[in-house]
Amino acid sequence: MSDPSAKAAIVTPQDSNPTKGVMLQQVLPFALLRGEAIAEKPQDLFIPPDALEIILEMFEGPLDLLLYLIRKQKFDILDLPIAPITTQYMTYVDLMKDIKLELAAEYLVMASILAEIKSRLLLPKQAVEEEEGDPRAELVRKLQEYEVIKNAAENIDQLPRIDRDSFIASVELAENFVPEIVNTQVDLAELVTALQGVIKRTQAYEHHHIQKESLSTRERMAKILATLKDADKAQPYYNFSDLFTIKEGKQGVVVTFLAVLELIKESLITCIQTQVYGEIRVSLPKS
Amino acid sequence: MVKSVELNPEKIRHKDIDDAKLQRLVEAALFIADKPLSVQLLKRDFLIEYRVSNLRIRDIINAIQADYKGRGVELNKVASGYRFQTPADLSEDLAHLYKEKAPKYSRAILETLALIAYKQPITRGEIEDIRGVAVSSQIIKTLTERNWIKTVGHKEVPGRPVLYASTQEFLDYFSLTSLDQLPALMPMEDFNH
Amino acid sequence: MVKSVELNPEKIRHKDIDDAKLQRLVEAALFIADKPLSVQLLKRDFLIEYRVSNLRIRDIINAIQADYKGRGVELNKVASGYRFQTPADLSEDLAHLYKEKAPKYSRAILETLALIAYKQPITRGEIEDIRGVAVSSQIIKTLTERNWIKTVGHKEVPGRPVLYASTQEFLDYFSLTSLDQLPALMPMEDFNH
Repeated sequence: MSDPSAKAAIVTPQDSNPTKGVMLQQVLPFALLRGEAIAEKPQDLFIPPDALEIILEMFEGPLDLLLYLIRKQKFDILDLPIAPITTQYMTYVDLMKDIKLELAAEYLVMASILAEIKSRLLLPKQAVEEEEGDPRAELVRKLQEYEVIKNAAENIDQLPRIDRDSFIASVELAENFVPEIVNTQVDLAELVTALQGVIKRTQAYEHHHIQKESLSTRERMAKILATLKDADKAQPYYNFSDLFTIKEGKQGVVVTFLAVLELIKESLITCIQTQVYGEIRVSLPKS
Repeated sequence: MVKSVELNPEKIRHKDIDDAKLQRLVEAALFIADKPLSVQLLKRDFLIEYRVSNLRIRDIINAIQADYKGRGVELNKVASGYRFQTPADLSEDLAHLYKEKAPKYSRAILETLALIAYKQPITRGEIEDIRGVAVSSQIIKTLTERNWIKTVGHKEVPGRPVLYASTQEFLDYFSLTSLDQLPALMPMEDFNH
Repeated sequence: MVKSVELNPEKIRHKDIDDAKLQRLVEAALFIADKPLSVQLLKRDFLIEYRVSNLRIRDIINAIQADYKGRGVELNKVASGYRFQTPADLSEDLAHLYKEKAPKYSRAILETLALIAYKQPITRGEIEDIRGVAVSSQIIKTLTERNWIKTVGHKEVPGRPVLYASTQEFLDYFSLTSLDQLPALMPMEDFNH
């Protein structure tokens, strides 16, 4: 059915504006219908001379097709000549059916709307107008509304676009760049579970308890060691009495004292008394 | 060595920064970000340690914009913030290398997009009514995947159809700052009968 | 519009371009390219229509490099060409944009941390004795970098091993005011002996 010579005249789909269909000279067949070339243009019908199937596929629906017919023939949309428009519309629909184009149902709905308007216009004018005004009103409004959107879509297509009309600048990060690391969250319960795991593995169930006091002592031990470590450079020792903070009260003094004893026992610190009843100097052991 | 930069609350907004350094930092941030940056985003993501006002950031942005006038890239404001992009007059020289990157959109997609942009919020049924044809699911999918449209609720009519609206990414893509920058709709003549 | 520039031979290197435009074009090309651009690549991909010498392109690149000295981005030469990069001194401030989640802590890390917290001061050897396996340097490094453990001295035994203790940050992180707020463990071996 499709003649290669006709195909050659096809408007490419990208060039999607059907109004660009150029009127060709009589030499070429104006359309192909049932394999036969139609050389003559029907009197009241405007059909672009390009391959019909392609053109027809370009319409976005019945409103688009109607608008095309109206604009092409410079009909006044506000005074729509229903009779010729209906005839032409039906010709198109028939053509679409003939070339077995998959015809959207909307085209047939529109055909019946047009037929209905046409028949109502045939009624005596007065009767019609008294009842519900001009029967074309609704169709005209729809056509206008669609035309506004069709036009808006064309405008959007013309807006500057990224990667077509403008390109986004970007730069690389410096070689020394390191992303921020979001630290792993740890739950106190995880810590306890971990320790209990260790305990189980040691398989030594001597029922010792970690007591608050002993923990405090161990904490104080660490604190004293840290203090002595800092002191080490400026002054090689700390006075025993300086390790105590009076504000902590009796309990604090006891904890510190126990810590010092434990540290001595574990050989983590050394205590030197240079004279009897003199200040005891506490320091980290000399290596 | 990977440095772990754990921001504790004390480190937030505690440092002073002079204009010269601030300008360098904002400029760098705008260039490395993979999306337009608003004043808020700049402050939240890049300047978290510094004590800076929105007004000062805006002044710095203006200074950068002035600096880049007439150069190979310019700092533009789009819907979701500021970004560096090439000026329109260079596009022809730059485009041929990237032509395949810019997809073409069918009339069906553009008309659906236009309806959503201009008439939002709008249902699929309303779009079909105006266009006079069914809107395929593929069109909605394409527009949604491009992040140009989003659902913003349901219309309280039988069936509670989804309502669509346009997104900031839609405006960004077309280099618009807001919906009112869309081309004006053509005026409709009155059908006076 | 995208021009499909199937460049016919006549269009190659037939146009003149002034220095100002050339500089803008080279600058734009360097900013939008997704890889470093050499003089040859610039000439082939972005300047094909223009009559320009390599020497002139190099001069323009030098001019751009000078322009961007001390700004938020700089033009650097790398092995395969030139590319814009953020200056090294801004990296720390820019780090906030890209966040990476550190991997979850292994059981080995948690056990080591727990032993240091409950049994401080403690040596690595003591931890290994209790756990029955070696403690890798990586574990100690991770906990030290996190500022959860610190060294508080040496144990006076052969080899003078380092003694570890927990830090104030450790307490802060777990919202504890002192170590005795750590949950008491029920049956617990005295690991000291």
